[in-house]
Amino acid sequence: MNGRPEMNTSVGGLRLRNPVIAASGTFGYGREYAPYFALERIGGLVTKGVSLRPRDGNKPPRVCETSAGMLNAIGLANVGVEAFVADKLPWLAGQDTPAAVNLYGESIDEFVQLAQRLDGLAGVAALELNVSCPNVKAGGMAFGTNPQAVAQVTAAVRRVTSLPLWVKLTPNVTDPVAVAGAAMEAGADALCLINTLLGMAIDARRRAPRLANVVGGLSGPAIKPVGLRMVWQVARALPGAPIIGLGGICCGEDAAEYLLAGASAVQVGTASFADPTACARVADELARFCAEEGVSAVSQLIGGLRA
Amino acid sequence: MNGRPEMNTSVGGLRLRNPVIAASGTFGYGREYAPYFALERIGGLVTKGVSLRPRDGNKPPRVCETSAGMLNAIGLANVGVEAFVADKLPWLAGQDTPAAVNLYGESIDEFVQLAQRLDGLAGVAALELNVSCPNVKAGGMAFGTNPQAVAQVTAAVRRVTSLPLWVKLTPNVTDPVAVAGAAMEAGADALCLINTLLGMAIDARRRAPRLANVVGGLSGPAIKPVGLRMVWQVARALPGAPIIGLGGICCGEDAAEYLLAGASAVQVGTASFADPTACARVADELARFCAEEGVSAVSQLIGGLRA
Amino acid sequence: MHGAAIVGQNRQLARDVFLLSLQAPELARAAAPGQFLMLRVTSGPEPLLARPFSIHAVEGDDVGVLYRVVGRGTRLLAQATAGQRLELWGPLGRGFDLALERPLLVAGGMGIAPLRFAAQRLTARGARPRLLCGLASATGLGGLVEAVDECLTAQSCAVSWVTEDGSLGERGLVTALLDRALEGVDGVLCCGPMAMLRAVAEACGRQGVACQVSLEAPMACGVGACLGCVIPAADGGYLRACQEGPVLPAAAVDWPRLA
Amino acid sequence: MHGAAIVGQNRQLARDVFLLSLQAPELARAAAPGQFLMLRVTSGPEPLLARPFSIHAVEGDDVGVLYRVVGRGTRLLAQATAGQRLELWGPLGRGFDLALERPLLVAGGMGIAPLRFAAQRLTARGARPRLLCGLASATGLGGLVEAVDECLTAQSCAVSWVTEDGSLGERGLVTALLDRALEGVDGVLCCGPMAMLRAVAEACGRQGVACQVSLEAPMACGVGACLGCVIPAADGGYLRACQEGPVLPAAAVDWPRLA
Ligand SMILES: Cc1cc2nc3c(=O)[nH]c(=O)nc-3n(C[C@H](O)[C@H](O)[C@H](O)COP(=O)(O)OP(=O)(O)OC[C@H]3O[C@@H](n4cnc5c(N)ncnc54)[C@H](O)[C@@H]3O)c2cc1C
Ligand SMILES: Cc1cc2nc3c(=O)[nH]c(=O)nc-3n(C[C@H](O)[C@H](O)[C@H](O)COP(=O)(O)OP(=O)(O)OC[C@H]3O[C@@H](n4cnc5c(N)ncnc54)[C@H](O)[C@@H]3O)c2cc1C
Ligand SMILES: Cc1cc2nc3c(=O)[nH]c(=O)nc-3n(C[C@H](O)[C@H](O)[C@H](O)COP(=O)(O)O)c2cc1C
Ligand SMILES: Cc1cc2nc3c(=O)[nH]c(=O)nc-3n(C[C@H](O)[C@H](O)[C@H](O)COP(=O)(O)O)c2cc1C
Ligand code: FES
Ligand code: FES
Repeated sequence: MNGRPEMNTSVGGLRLRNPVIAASGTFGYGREYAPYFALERIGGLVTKGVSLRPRDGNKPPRVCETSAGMLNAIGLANVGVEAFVADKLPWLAGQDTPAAVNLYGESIDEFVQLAQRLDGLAGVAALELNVSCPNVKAGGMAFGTNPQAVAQVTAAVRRVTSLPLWVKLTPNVTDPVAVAGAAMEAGADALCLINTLLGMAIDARRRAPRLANVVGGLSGPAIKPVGLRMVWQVARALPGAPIIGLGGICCGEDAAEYLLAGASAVQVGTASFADPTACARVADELARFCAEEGVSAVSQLIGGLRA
Repeated sequence: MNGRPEMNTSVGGLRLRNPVIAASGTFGYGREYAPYFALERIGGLVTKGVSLRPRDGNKPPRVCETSAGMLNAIGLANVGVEAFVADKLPWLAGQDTPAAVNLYGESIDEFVQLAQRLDGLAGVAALELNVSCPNVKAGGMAFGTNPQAVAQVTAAVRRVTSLPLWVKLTPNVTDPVAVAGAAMEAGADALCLINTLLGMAIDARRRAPRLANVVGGLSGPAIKPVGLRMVWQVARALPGAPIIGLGGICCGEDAAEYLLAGASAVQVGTASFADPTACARVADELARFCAEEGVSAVSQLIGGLRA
Repeated sequence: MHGAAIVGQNRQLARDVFLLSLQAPELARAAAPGQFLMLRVTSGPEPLLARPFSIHAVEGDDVGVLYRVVGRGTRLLAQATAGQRLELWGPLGRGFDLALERPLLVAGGMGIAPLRFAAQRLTARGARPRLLCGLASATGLGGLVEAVDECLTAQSCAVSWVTEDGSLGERGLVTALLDRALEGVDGVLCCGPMAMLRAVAEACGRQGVACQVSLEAPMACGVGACLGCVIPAADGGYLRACQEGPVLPAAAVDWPRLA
Repeated sequence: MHGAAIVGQNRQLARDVFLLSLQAPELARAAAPGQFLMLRVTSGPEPLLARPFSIHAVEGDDVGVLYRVVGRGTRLLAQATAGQRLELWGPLGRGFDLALERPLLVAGGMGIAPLRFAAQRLTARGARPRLLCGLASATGLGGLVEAVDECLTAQSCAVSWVTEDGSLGERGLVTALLDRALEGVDGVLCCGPMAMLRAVAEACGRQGVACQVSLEAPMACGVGACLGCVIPAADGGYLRACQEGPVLPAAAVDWPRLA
């Protein structure tokens, strides 16, 4: 192959320089990773989940390591939408990388208010609805396991914003296709698959859970097979639904696997913790993968699995 | 602490020498591992899933490794119940270790016929209903995700056997408690949690799935947090329901974690592949754990989590 | 046996080919050519599964393993140093039937691994084996070629090399030389890439020479329990590479389904 | 900075205590006492996360890390050999405020790790620090004691040892000696087990001496992104150990909630 592969892609109403996006909750508000690489090297980023009011989050300990993975129960700690708009967004607006804002509400009304508050603000490239957080009592996964609830919240937000609307789904369901279909019909521009698996870790000597919240969300390489399966399942069942795939992506080949399974873009989460340059490295490695495989445009990988 | 800890336990109608049982599909018909340790060192074993007729299983490749885990899509290959009774059971009957027979039917009627065929035969210590296999088209997980279907098959088998009846549940559901409750109400003596998570692996260079069956069951250390969470969830919601915990157990401390979460016994699956003596080693290590922690009887660990 | 073996040496023969020797007396005593062992490449949990390797040689208490670095596990194995302990179990599976007088051993690349041990035992029992050994290219594999030449010549087993690029011996594919090489042969033992095995099996079939092939399949347990390693059988159904194999009569294999 | 550092040496000081030196010029230039680095203990995926370690010393281009083997990651780290490359990033977090003339440094066990670097910089800027160092027992820790004595004495920082079993210095707990030791002190820098930090903070509070504590918390990212490492704050909410900490004024911490 001659020349560098064309890396741009388009997903859920956004054109991206390349398909690698930093995932929510693992990239802070973007600025935390700016010392480690130029954010223009990646396709985009998603902020930590933002709620109407500031949230302290759960009691510590909030994180623990597991085999090839980790559990977290942060509890959606965040500065609240007003402080986000005042303190975080101006910096993001100055970056040459689109930022999606991950939203967390405890009710449909809260999601709507958040979307209204952010609509039209400089620096907000897309909204990602987090209806899949396993670490909060209200909202979160409670919404995300119920297709009707997902449809309602998606439709309600759809009505108040013209921003690209991504809906982030939980893997902790019997039938991901039902939830995905509900979100698409209600007006989602893209589906993000997957959030964390509900898990738990125990310190046998202390006879205590390792997380103060007892249960938490499992992420990292351990869950990659589950993420790939869900992306493939949903991509087959809903042809044409734009998908952003994530779960355990650590290198360019992992990203290529998600694209082949049917994702139009990917997000890199936990890998940033093990290597603060992970997102940029994955983007570079994906380009190299394309070059090595004679793929002239990365978009040719999307859904290209021979199965 | 003085003396060796008391290791026996009782679960779902069976008294066991110790709480460590070899899991189905990862221990053959028992004999495959007899060269590696004396089977009396473990509490019991579960056979590979047995169906009415012999099954060839899925096309290869059937297994592949993932981060801290593996995928399998064996497709319940087995010799069929008649060959099992003729060729495998006599040997098992001669062992001083109780064997549960894992049953797989494509319909309630097939489960019933299997139970009837095995009822009263020497060497069959318990029946384990596999309503959770992700690798077969009919039955398996299709049953296991539906509380009504699980209740029906459990009740139907309950009517035709007086053997201890264990029901093995899938983690691929939104609400494991609903399925677990349905199985208990329908007459299960114990619940086995968890079977494999539905997953997938892709060879990006060949653009092909790594398993001929495309999707398969994820097992091994990677899934331990999910197994622990489900055992804890079900144990809290259904106090008194005997639980056999499994998923990723590799050492004695892993086993202790499952007991603390609420299991009365555990099964060791994939670990046997990485170490053919794993089941016996886990039993020994669990005894050592008890001794070190001043626990005079292993049963004191059950449900002992401080949460 | 199952337990720890001590690494004697782990010698690099070519860029990605290593010869590992393990002090494993029990295994050495019990091993037969064509059998394999399961080797854990770390003491940690990653990678999770053991790797299958053919038994390449047995010298006294030492077992030799010839391996190529192809992925994560073999990359880790290449870092093993003398004195280190590695968990393993074996010997496993069914090996070659060595009741032959004038056998031809056909190796493709790393397929030499089990055949060297077969040659050793064959000459020891008075047979006169010959080895036909094919490589894509000998370039960079000098150490491997030398090691094979040396030990098989010492066992008075004649070795012929064939390379696709002509860098050593005749130029071409092993299978092109086969019809001639099969003359006077009372059995073939073959190990190498799938396409080669199949071509050799067909050539033997045409000439009515019994052919045994050593097959590879992804394995989880190595002991017949997981049913992961199956090979399509000529009479329908499947055979376990780790139990009924890895060596099978070519006629027992359903070659079209194997593709 | 983020990148690879070369292991200079990895010296065992006691049964489970090691002193690692890393060639990391950029890090060495930027580091301030009390800051930490994130270190990957393998190049593989297991364990997944990097481990936080205090910066123990800076000598030219070399950064020293003093660590105790407590689990999987530190066990692997103990196997690192000279010349090996390890991924790391740092310096991270907020260190000690060193604007003091007569500070008392209080260490419990491995709490010496960040305090040695603090002593180095304090004496360099003309302050006269003293170190009060507590151990459960000095038995088996001779190498550590010697290393601490040697380098702090060289920096004319007086060291007093306290051991619970009396095996070195005074017998008892650090905190029992504290009221006396605080005389004439214009600030305390403290690192050690949580219970000790709290007791030292209380003693300082009683005597009106400003106290800075270096805190530990399980960390995932080390850079302020994951919100995993939080410490309950005196004015409600939480502070990130990796960002607002690891060194915090004792008064900023909500000690009851920390238990
Ligand atoms: C009975 C038997 C005997 C064998 N004997 C030898 C031997 O003597 N010397 C030797 O070098 N190799 C031998 N192999 C192959 C060897 O087991 C694999 O090369 C090894 O498992 C790869 O491990 P890895 O972690 O390095 O590669 P992985 O990271 O697991 O995989 C890397 C690549 O190797 C391929 N691969 C993985 N497993 C196998 C396999 N079992 N067979 C073929 N390709 C595979 C994968 O598809 C992938 O492309 C044998 C295999 C079997 C089944
Ligand atoms: C800012 C900071 C600076 C540190 N500086 C040093 C230092 O200079 N020298 C040193 O030896 N250690 C230091 N630590 C602690 C060190 O990070 C842990 O000991 C290390 O991460 C354990 O890794 P492991 O894989 O060996 O243990 P794991 O297998 O992860 O855990 C083993 C045991 O250690 C405990 N543990 C794990 N992480 C931590 C932690 N962060 N803090 C306390 N206990 C933990 C676990 O609960 C478990 O009981 C520091 C920690 C922090 C947060
Ligand atoms: C510490 C942590 C915090 C997270 N916070 C959020 C969040 O606020 N909103 C959200 O939608 N997902 C959140 N996630 C989920 C990730 O975005 C991602 O879906 C998940 O971790 C799987 O991807 P990975 O395996 O690449 O990490 C969080 C994950 C982690 C590990
Ligand atoms: C190769 C393989 C075959 C299996 N076959 C069966 C089976 O026949 N019946 C069944 O109920 N579970 C089967 N299982 C699931 C295991 O019994 C177990 O539930 C699962 O692997 C999780 O435990 P582990 O992580 O300890 O392996 C199989 C698992 C593997 C890996
Ligand atoms: S490798 Fe498990 S049956 Fe052959
Ligand atoms: S370790 Fe991630 S925020 Fe502190």
